Amino acid sequence: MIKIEAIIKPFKLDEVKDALVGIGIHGMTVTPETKGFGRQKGHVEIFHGAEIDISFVQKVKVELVVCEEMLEKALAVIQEKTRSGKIGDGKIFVTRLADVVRLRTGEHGNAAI
Amino acid sequence: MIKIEAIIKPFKLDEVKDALVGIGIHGMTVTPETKGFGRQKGHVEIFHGAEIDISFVQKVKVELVVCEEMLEKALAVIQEKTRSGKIGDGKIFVTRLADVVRLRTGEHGNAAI
Amino acid sequence: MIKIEAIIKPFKLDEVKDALVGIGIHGMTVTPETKGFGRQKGHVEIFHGAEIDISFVQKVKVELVVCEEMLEKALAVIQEKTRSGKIGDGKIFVTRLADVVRLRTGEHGNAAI
Amino acid sequence: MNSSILSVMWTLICAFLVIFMQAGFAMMETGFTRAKNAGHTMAMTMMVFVIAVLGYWSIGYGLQTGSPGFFLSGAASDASIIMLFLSQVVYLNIAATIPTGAMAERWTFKSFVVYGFFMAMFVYPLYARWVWGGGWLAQLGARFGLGHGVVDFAGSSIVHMVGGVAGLAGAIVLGPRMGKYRANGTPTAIPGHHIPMAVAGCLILFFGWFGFNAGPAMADGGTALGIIVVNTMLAGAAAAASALCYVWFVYGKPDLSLIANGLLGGLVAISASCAFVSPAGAMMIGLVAGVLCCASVFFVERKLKVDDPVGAVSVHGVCGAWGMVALGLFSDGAYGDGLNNVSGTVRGLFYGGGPQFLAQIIGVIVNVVLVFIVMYAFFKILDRIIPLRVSEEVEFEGLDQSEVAVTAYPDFSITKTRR
Amino acid sequence: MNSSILSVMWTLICAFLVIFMQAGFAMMETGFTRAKNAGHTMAMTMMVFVIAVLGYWSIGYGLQTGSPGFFLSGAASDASIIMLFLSQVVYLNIAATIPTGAMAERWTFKSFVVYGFFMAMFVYPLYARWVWGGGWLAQLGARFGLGHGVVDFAGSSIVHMVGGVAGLAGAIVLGPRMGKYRANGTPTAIPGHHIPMAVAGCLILFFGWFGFNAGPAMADGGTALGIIVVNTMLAGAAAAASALCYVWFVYGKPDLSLIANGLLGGLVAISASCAFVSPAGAMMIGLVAGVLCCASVFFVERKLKVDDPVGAVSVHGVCGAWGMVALGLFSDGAYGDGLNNVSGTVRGLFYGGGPQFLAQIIGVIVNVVLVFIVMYAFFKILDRIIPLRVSEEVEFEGLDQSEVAVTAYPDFSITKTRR
Amino acid sequence: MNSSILSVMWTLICAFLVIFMQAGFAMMETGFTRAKNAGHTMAMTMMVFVIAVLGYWSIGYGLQTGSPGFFLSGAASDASIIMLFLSQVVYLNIAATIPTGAMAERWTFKSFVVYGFFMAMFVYPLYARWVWGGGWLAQLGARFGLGHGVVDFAGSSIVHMVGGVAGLAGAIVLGPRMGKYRANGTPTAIPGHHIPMAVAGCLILFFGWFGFNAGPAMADGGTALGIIVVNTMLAGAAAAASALCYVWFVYGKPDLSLIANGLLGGLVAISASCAFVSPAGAMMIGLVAGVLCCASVFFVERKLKVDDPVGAVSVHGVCGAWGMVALGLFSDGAYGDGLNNVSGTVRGLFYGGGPQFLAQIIGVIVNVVLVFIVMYAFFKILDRIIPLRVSEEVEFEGLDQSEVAVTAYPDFSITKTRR
Ligand SMILES: Nc1ncnc2c1ncn2[C@@H]1O[C@H](COP(=O)(O)OP(=O)(O)O)[C@@H](O)[C@H]1O
Ligand SMILES: Nc1ncnc2c1ncn2[C@@H]1O[C@H](COP(=O)(O)OP(=O)(O)O)[C@@H](O)[C@H]1O
Ligand SMILES: Nc1ncnc2c1ncn2[C@@H]1O[C@H](COP(=O)(O)OP(=O)(O)O)[C@@H](O)[C@H]1O
Repeated sequence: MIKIEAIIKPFKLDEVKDALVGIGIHGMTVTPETKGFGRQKGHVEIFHGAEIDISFVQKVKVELVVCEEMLEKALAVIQEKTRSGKIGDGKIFVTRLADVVRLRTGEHGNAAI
Repeated sequence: MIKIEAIIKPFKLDEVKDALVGIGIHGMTVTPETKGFGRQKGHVEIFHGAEIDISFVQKVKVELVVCEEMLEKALAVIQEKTRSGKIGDGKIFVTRLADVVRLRTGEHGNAAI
Repeated sequence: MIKIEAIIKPFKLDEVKDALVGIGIHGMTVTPETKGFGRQKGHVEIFHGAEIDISFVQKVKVELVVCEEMLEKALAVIQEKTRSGKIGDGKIFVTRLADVVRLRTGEHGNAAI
Repeated sequence: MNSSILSVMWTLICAFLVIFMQAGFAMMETGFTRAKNAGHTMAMTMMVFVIAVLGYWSIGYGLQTGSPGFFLSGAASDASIIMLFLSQVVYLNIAATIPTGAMAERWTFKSFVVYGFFMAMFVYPLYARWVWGGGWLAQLGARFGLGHGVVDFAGSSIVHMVGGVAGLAGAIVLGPRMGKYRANGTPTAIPGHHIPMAVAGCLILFFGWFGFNAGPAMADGGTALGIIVVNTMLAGAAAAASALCYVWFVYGKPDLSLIANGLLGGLVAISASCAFVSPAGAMMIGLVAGVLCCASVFFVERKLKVDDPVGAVSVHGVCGAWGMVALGLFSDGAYGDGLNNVSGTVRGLFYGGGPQFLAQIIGVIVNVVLVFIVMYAFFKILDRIIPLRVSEEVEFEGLDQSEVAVTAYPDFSITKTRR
Repeated sequence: MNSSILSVMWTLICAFLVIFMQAGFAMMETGFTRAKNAGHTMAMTMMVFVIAVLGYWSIGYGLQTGSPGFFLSGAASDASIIMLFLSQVVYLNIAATIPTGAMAERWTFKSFVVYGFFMAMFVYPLYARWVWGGGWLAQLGARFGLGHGVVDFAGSSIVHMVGGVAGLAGAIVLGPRMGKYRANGTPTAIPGHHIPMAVAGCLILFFGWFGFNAGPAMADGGTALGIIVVNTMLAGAAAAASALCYVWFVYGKPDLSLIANGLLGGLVAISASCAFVSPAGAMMIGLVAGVLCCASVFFVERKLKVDDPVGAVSVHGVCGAWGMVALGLFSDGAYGDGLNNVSGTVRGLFYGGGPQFLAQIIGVIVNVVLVFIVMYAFFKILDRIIPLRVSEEVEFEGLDQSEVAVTAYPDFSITKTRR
Repeated sequence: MNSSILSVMWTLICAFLVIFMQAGFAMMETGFTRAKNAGHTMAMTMMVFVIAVLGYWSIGYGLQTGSPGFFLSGAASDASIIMLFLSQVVYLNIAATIPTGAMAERWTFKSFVVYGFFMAMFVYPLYARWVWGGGWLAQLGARFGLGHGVVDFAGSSIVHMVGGVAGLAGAIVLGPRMGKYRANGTPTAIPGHHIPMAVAGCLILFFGWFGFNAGPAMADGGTALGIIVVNTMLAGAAAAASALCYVWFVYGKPDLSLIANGLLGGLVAISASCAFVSPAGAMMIGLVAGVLCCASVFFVERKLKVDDPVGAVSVHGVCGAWGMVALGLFSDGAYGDGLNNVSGTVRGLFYGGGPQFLAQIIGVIVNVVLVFIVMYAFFKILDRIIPLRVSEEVEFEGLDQSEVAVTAYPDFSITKTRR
């Protein structure tokens, strides 16, 4: 069981979601209010005549837990849908999970994904 | 050290929290603005005479870090409090942590939980 | 590749961020709307003449992925900037990652951090 | 163009201001309830006006006046009917709005609609007829020597008590919102979701109140106009100040939501007597109202265990009653000659007018008993036909989507964890 | 001090109320659009007033009246010019505001500014001159026996149709917001971000509308004042009620956003005829307007595939047209003697006034054709010089930062995932 | 019923409109400050009215007029006292509100309350007496031949400069909000949290301003009513337009928050001279005010390093001073015959009235010097007794819970990371 955590641009979310569903991903968790910086460094906005540094850029965090076999496919799909080649495209973190439980049934492990 | 990440229905939060405190859990982190879909697929709302697909359902993410020994107990409690048997009950992800640090004291590992 | 997840007081965020950038951290993800409790237990507020228990304290979650070598340095910096010795300072969780992908380039592993 | 057109203009301007109070109520009530019910509360406060107008136009006005009859038929030709209709319908509308605050966050929209028509067609017209329409309460003076009979210049009882008492009945029948009372019976606060909106609403109400109180002033040529406005202003300010001091004293901080209640309580209280008392009297009436309002909020919530999200029962019911009584205490004999066919001006107890005081007490008691019984029975019966209360699930999710098909804040993340 | 000062006072008070409608439009439109564009929508609704005043002062007023000329030169000495300017500029301003709703969330601020001047300088003055300025549409009666010529008491066509039709042209040229139509052509809803603000805006509009409709009432000494106000109130209420029933019937729930539209549609519809019809007539006009407005929203969105975020085309354009026609149906002959130099009162079809009905139809057709062609051409040409539409990226990010240099809600987290 | 009742009605209506400005200030100031302080800002803008009324009623009015004395005793019988009290207290209230904007987001509620009483009891009455009460500044004309003495029709100096200068003194004593200035001394923006609320507040202020400026117009029978209203409208529009152009020029985008400031600046500037200048003059005054206001915002923030969250010092202080001077430049001799016991109309420098110009300059200087010294000293001394500034922790957490016991938006997630 693998958790894929992708930090992407908000306006890519719908596309990524649809593509993932398309390859058979059955669940996903999104944290819309996420901010970050990477090579993309924030920007300057203006209000009432003064500048303000916005050091964090709005992002969205998508978490999906998949079985080992889906990992490559899922990564590929996310990359395909988000890659523009410009900074700010985002990042993926992959973690191995110890267990998954489906609360509705009490199933554990791969069966619960 | 184990991190339990539970994605549950918002209105179960208070109950789950109280139950976990009841078995001696001393800390918890919650991300209230979480959305997701699993078998439960979103729904349709109406505004100004047109339909809108809400593809993500409001959820709440509860993270708690516990020592190995508490894992089973905590999982059991969460399951008990959230299980209605209907889709949308939620999911738990379990990860093994490499370390925990309590910032106040600088303690590491199990002592820091 | 290591993920450092720090739950800290909101008003420490800017300082922590600047310090981390100072030691060469190139990326960071923040979830501002995080709540939690640890030894610090919430508090009571008043509205319209009645009390209300606020059981979760506002926190901010900072996630940064670093290579193995940076771990100690990063932990030290975060501790230094957040430690006041009072409860509520926060906590750090450390997880080992299986992989990192930079979406812009498709790089994997340490190169992608 | 003559004095009559001037009087028409003034009545219209004041009526407009009272209509604008609708926006004030809408914002105040919505701000003091939760985000998940914001659309529903707004919908009620908007539609109550619509319903009140239709109900009063069709049946209520005819019942109240007994004249031409229903649907304003034949009215177009008679300007005085039109003007009386206008000045009454805006008052009625405020009365009908008040219970939407006390019953907010759990009331089904369907049963609310029925309530609105009932209020506009029967309840308001009945009591208004007794006091303003020369009915038996107004005649207590001429017939039984009780001063000028029950006197209520701008509606402390006719508008506010009717609304406040109806709200009390409704809130009792509905029961408290889930999570309002802890297992041990103590109340918890359920904070309003948008305090700035609520306060802005209060300020709009303050503005509109000048129209509310000064509207009837042209009946005798406007001699009391200035004093009415000053009294309104002073009573509102005094009440806010005394509420501020009271809560600061009780728990060490000014609680903005209670101060806002207090302010409105002062305005409610002065409505009955604004033309009859001196500025110093208005100040006293306001000071008492501010404290009374806060104390009543505590009493209703802690002792009666009635859940009134915005404090409507205390603001409108209790302070309305106080305003009626206060008229019987502070009227200084400067105004009201010939009122209700009793010669001489209106004097309260402190100015030698014991009988007037008695009349006011009777007015209050009749109002409370009548309105409470009628509305309690009405809500109980209605509940059998159309349940008043939404399901638990809807209450948790918020009434917006299921009752009025909107989400108040779709672009924002709303916390709903609170039960 | 005499009757003329009274008339000045009334005109001013009503003008103030109409100016206040600006706040109502601003809140209503902003509430019904998305959080990421809230600053931009507010900016348009605020600046349109500024632009309208400047454009009308410099050129528009002179063109409309043909008198002294531009920049109100020499006006200071002539109070009647000043008063006419005032009463017209506030109407113009409403007309110019309406398209900002239909074209919201994608319109460049630069081209909007140009639009504002064009509207204030040329379009409104032209049609207003034809109807209110004794132009050829007004003369259809005296010259061709079509009743009293085109009659529009308070602007159903001159203000609302001009705005609504211009908005339609603009929304067509702009095209729908991205994501509004699915691949298969069916519309999705893009919910407004702050329903309480929108509803409060509607209530402010309701309040201001009394000034809007009653403003011209002093021309003949104010004899119709009361009936105008009652009719306005009844039509608004009836329209909200019929919209409520209609949507409840169509999809089982009252949809607050459509009810709000319906309410405004009723007010738009009664503006033309508020002085000419009976309360029962006003009720009928409102009932039809409420349903018509909702049905039109569906039609515009589903059949025309025009994206009108706040429903401005239906509320102002369609209900405005209905209001003009309704005057030709329901006018009961109680008012309007001598209007447009035609002796006798105004009578609609149902009261034996066929020719008046015809005049109204002509007025509607001329308005639609004229305004649509002029505005469509204007927008098409303007688009070549200053693109009307923001870039895709700006549209996704929201127009606030790039167009008006603000973030509407910097302390809140805003969802922008919706396309 | 006669001309005097007409005058009473007009004064009341205008006073109501000015009272309503309170809601405008509340929304504007709260919208331009941060979410975490929204309850506190609202509380100040609401309570300042309460405090002003009580302070002026008890002491201020007596000091200002020197007549009957305190607590409006004996006033009930004298309608003219009542009316003067009313028309003054609403102006005072605006003056007292202004500093709450300049000092927002860091001011302790306790010391604010003391400030409110001080302003209402002493500061406003003093300067108002000098100019409006026939004091020495008003007599500069009759005694020293400086035109008509210091002239201020509707309060550019008496209301706005008093408020703006007091706000400057207060903001200096308080110091900037934490995080406002970077280590290197350059300012950062601290964006307002609810731009739509702020803009809606501005529109309410625009509406109310017509009452503000037209309120004193009935003193001579209302001959200038129309021109006052047109001038107010034109100056506001011109100022918004010039501010728009200026900021667009300076940084390539219209900055809505500065445009809103500019708009208000134009209204402030025209208040003094609205009855004395031609529409073209009003236009010029507005155009200058818009640019001046923005430039002043930059100057105060960058050069003076004074942190004025809503721009109150620039809008009210600087544009108020400009308005006084502008009267001395643009008055065209069409109005003001006999004012301050000087025969002949008021003429500014451009119309041959050099001495009037001098009088205005003196008025401005006296105002700035007097108010600044008094208020600076007051705040410095008060700070010793009741600290003006909240603790660092409270400032970070927001003043809502600790100062006024509310959370403005409990159902929303608020970002507080910004220092
Ligand atoms: N090392 C990191 N740790 C945590 N989050 C990161 C890291 N690097 C990037 N991110 C997240 O990914 C988002 C996108 O990063 P981006 O600027 O595209 O990175 P890069 O330029 O390295 O590809 C950032 O806004 C941040 O939220
Ligand atoms: N595979 C998954 N990866 C990430 N999150 C998931 C996954 N499956 C479910 N979730 C999260 O759990 C929530 C509840 O899922 P639910 O519909 O109860 O799942 P199921 O029907 O599989 O039990 C979802 O809204 C989503 O946030
Ligand atoms: N065991 C835990 N699991 C998850 N989160 C925790 C845990 N303990 C603490 N936290 C998070 O860290 C925050 C700060 O905790 P704090 O009160 O400083 O803990 P402690 O007193 O143990 O040092 C909490 O608000 C919570 O969000």
